[in-house]
Amino acid sequence: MTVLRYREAVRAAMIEEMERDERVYLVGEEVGHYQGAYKVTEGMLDKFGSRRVIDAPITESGFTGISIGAAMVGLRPIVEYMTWNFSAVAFDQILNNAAKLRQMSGGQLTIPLVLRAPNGSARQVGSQHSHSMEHFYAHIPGLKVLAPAMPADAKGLLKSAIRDDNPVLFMESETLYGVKGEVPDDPDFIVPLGVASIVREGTDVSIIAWSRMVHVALEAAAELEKEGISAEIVDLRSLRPLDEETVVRSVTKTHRAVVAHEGWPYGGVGAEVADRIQRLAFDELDAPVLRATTLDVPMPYNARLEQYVIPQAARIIENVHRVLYKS
Amino acid sequence: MTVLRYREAVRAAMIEEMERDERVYLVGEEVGHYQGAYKVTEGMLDKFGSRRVIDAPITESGFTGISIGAAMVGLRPIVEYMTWNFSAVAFDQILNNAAKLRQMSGGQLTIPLVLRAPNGSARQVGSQHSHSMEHFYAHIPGLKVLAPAMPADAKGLLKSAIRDDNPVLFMESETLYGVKGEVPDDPDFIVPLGVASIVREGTDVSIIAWSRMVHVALEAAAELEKEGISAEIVDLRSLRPLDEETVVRSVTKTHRAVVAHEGWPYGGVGAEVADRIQRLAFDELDAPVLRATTLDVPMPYNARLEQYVIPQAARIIENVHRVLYKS
Amino acid sequence: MSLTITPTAALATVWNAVLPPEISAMTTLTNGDDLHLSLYRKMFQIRRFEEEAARAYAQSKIGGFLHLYIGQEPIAVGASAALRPDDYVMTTYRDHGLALARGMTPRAAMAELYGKVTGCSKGLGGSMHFFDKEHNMLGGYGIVGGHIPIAVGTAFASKYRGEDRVSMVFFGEGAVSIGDFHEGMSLAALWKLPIVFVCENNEYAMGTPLSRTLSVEDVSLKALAYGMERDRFNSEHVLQVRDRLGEAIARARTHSEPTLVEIRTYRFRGHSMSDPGKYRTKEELEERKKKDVLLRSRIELEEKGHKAALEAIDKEVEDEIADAVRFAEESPEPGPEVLEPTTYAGPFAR
Amino acid sequence: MSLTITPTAALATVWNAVLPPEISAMTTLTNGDDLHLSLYRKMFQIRRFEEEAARAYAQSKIGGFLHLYIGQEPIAVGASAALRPDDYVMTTYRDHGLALARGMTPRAAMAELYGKVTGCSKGLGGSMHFFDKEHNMLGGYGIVGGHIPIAVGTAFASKYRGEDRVSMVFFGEGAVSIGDFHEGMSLAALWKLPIVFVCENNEYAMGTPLSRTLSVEDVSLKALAYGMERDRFNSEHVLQVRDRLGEAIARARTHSEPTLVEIRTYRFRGHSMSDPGKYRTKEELEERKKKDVLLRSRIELEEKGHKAALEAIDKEVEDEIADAVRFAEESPEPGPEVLEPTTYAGPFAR
Ligand SMILES: Cc1ncc(C[n+]2csc(CCOP(=O)(O)OP(=O)(O)O)c2C)c(N)n1
Ligand SMILES: Cc1ncc(C[n+]2csc(CCOP(=O)(O)OP(=O)(O)O)c2C)c(N)n1
Ligand SMILES: [Mg+2]
Ligand SMILES: [Mg+2]
Repeated sequence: MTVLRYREAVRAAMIEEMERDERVYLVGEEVGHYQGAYKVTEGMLDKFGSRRVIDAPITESGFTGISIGAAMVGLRPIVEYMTWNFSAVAFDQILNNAAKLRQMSGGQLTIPLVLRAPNGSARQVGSQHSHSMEHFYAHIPGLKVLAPAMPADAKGLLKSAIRDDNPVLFMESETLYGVKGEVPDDPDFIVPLGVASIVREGTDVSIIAWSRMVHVALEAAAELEKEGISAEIVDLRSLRPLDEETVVRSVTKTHRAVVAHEGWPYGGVGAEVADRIQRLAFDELDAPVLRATTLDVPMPYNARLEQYVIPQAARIIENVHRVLYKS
Repeated sequence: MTVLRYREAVRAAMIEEMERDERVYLVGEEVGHYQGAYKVTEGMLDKFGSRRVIDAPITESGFTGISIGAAMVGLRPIVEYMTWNFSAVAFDQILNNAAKLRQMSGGQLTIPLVLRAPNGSARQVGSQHSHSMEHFYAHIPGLKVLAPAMPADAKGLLKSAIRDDNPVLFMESETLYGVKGEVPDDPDFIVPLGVASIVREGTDVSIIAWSRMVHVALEAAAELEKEGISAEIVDLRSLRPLDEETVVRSVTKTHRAVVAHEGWPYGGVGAEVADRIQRLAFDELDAPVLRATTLDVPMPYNARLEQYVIPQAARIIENVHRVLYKS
Repeated sequence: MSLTITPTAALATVWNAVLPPEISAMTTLTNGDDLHLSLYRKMFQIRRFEEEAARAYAQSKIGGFLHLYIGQEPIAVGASAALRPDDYVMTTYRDHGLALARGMTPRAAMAELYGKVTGCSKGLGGSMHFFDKEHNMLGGYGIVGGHIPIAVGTAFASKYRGEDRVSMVFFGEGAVSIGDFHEGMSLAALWKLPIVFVCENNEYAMGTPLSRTLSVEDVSLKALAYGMERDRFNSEHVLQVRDRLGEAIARARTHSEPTLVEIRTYRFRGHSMSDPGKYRTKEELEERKKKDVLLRSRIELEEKGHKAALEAIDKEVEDEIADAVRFAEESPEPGPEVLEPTTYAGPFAR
Repeated sequence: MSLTITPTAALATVWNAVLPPEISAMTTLTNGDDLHLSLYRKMFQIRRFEEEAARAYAQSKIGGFLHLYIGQEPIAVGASAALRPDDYVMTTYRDHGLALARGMTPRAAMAELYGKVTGCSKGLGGSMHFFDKEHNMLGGYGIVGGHIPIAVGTAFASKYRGEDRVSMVFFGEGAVSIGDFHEGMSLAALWKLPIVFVCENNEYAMGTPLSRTLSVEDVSLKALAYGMERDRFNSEHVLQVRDRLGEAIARARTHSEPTLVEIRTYRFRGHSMSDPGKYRTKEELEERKKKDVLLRSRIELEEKGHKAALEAIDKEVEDEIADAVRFAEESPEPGPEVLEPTTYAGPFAR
């Protein structure tokens, strides 16, 4: 075990897998000479050279397509977008090629591809740079989508993603990069896809979250504890596949659920989780499933308004009160 | 009242609004000389000339962006995509410009823009051409999304969309274009956005649907009636804004709900509707909300498999039985 | 067999008007008749395959879209003759010709059109999505331009691995305005990747003539913006196509340098089966049909005394296609069990 | 005031090496000193505005990204001098210079950076999204290349209406590889729209030098692929920029024809405030700073005897910027009530 920051855990996963497998390479804007826009890839160009750590021009659709093509013939690319926002210009490649090539070819092809980048709000970067893109991508069969909250999960899941034979979208967070945690050194340590983790046990309400919001949920739970409310926190880690068993088990215990996530309220992963709970644990629910989300507007630049729009511990607490009929 | 086909109703709306307002024009692939890939725009080039009915090269991102720019300075463009599938290459323009310009400019700008095209499955056109794109777009604040099932609604809603000062995405369906219905001739006839319609009254279960699936739901309801089950059908027509009052009122009467739609099950509009029902009508529900959707795989070409993947009346009936605990 | 032969000496006149002489000057065809016969056979197989496909479509045995390659056969066949079997090829939805040219069996191709599980893509892809990994035919794609970066990616992989494979990607002149064409070209030029971009300029994108699509008629000029080599010629002879593409392939294989090649051609059918093709006159179409390169080859070979060989080919191909149709008719359909394993490799992710 | 003046005669040497003589030959500056003084004043205002913005950023009074235009001022200012007030302009996230050059008040600009409701975009946009409808500054955009079709759309609207307005869109050399650049150029050329595409080639896209981004160094050559007119020059003097862009503007206004103009320039600061700029040497930076066009104008005007006028400008601009900072500091923040009406015009759609 070593204490690593989230960004270092991501880097460690890439380095270990690139050392293990010559077919793995990294491509993206500023990943090489610049050492990564958020320094996630620091030192990797020196270590692996410009054949395997490739600086790309601003052509997200182009280098996504190229990586799909390379994966189709046996390489195992890791694509870094500067942020997930910029994947919007590569949306068609992800939807129509990454997710479809296996099917269109009747199963002849596999696309072992990892797309990774920071996701969600950063700090005051405005409406074009603050999207939570998992809500678009988790909808699409053929893709897998991961969003770990903890450094160890970041490492273990990214290693699984790189070894996976499908396109896996890996959602990091600029505001998580500095978070520290114990991370196993064992190069064989991986975290399997599709397994949620209970990061806090509780009895009164289940809070289901992922990525940065797990930490906000922990904050909320600490507050709630002061009021005598015991919250269980389910960190989904993997959004597709989604570990509905763990979610249902938790709700079966607590009988109440709040889904807490960044991203707009209409549809998306949050609605899916709420729908699965009401469908699979209907008779266990003592209150409707509620959601604490980003408000339904584009992200404002102003710092205070941004904080108002992003879901905070207070918004989670408020929803917990409502499912406990305490408001 | 005149009996029109769905495609004629769409055309009538465009013609009336273009006659009414010189700022309205139409752009898209094959909309002019070819008379429309699905003949929706037949005769319009002759009527309005090549200044207002514009054939575009295959540049969806380009002509979407151009139309956003033109709307920003006061024109009122109608963009036709050959199908909604091809909007995927314009995804960034829709997400980051159409939906954001008003906000980024602090409200200085308005974007009166209509994007329209057939959506959802056609017949055996395969996985890249069968997307139900409303599930991506309804998520985004700043956009409005419509999906009428009936010719009169197609006309009335499209007219409202053209007069609206926001970007409105209008979802038609290749398999609906031939459907006939009574359509008001009055050029002042419009259907307001955000108002669902009860297309069939019933007491035992609410089926919530939109676009082509309304017709499938009607089929299912006729079958169910034979078994003595009375189904009410809510045609949402407008997905964003979504008329949750009408949905809740119906469920408050029937106590059971099935959402029937094309498109994959993970997230999307269907999950949103299910979530709103469980949240807003929790105490009224006698069973979980269920969904009859496209199966969670890319669309196969084979005709029988395609029919198996697309939601049919049988899948709706099965889910109705389940919410009535009759299976 | 619906192919009618109208012997005529004066071919290739319209064509030559289009191009400056230095570029249209035809490569000398120093190759043996055996090769020509075998390429003729392949072109003829494609033609007959598609004629039967059109018939089956009219009988509703084939659904969805069906885009015929009739008229453009010398391109796929000439290209395949210039490529090595381990080279990668990719194209658009108009993909039957390339698939057959690369070696896909008519059975696997016809069964795919019929949506049968014995089809090249298990009946899941249909006409637009022919894939044949064994023959490095890496697909027919439905989104205009989207496959261009994919193809560049296969060239990237070859260079990454230090292999001397070449990639070749085909697309229409309608595709050159779209973003992915530009991004694919930009990156291939910047990273010096072993790829040949082949624009099959058949003058129409659905119903839109080139003049309403492009501000510059010469598509090959796009190469200048990327500092890329270019070539441009009319498809006049299958061996000429082979030779001209051979130069670009050699450049890719030897120097790892990309080339943009524009080949002027013409499709004799509508854009797809549902297109009545009203945007062009009957005269234009008849004029172009007189220049059918397939016919030209047949006449040339006949004049060279290969009548018997051609008749043998006729018979073989007819049998092959009839067999393919029978095979497709008799093959089983895919069942629901194919859906999940073709969505994900390994466990399904829900 | 942090602007230090180092009088030096030998400017413009590095520059001239880059270009063929016929293209770098400087337009004769036949314009009066009054105009030059007023353009100098605008450049100086932008410089001082951004220096103060950088200071406020260091004090965490400004958040998010802050991309400074320092070094590139003659482009926005020269362009604005060549345009009419009713012409449309759009640019990237590096947008303060263009906004001020077009007439946005330093108050509205600084308040936007401070996230105040008195800012040009009510504090919702921040540094990257300056908009000023009154001055037809139609925005700063955050997605590389995405604003190019938008700008083409404004030109489309002018032509549709039969107006003689011109649109001008600015972007970096990093943007020319992306799809939307290509699509915007393609459509502007095909439809002959009154627009000027201005590539501000500052040699770096974040930390990536042009050589790792483009296979052809001369960005203006991209115009050939579209049959578009082109121009290319070093930014050496604000009046030269005005004159050269004036030609392209005239072509757009009179003939409704687009032009691609590449202007070589240099940014003296990092890509944004968070970029330490390690990818270039101190020497390179110092060398370039010696060629600062702003300084050059000051020296020229001083030599022509306008010392008093310059001192008056110094004082006025200092007051203006100090006033803008004060205004920004004192202005109220936007409240939650601004969110819904800026998301939708009319009723909210939930
Ligand atoms: C992005 C996108 N837009 C539109 C379409 C619809 N479409 C299919 S083929 C085609 C015309 C293509 O013409 P061209 O590139 O010249 O190829 P050809 O069909 O002539 O071989 C169009 C518009 C599509 N498939 N993808
Ligand atoms: C589509 C997209 N990809 C990546 C980015 C991140 N990004 C912002 S600016 C920039 C560099 C742009 O360089 P250039 O076009 O030369 O403009 P300059 O900053 O030099 O003015 C990058 C990569 C983005 N904003 N949009
Ligand atoms: Mg064509
Ligand atoms: Mg730059």
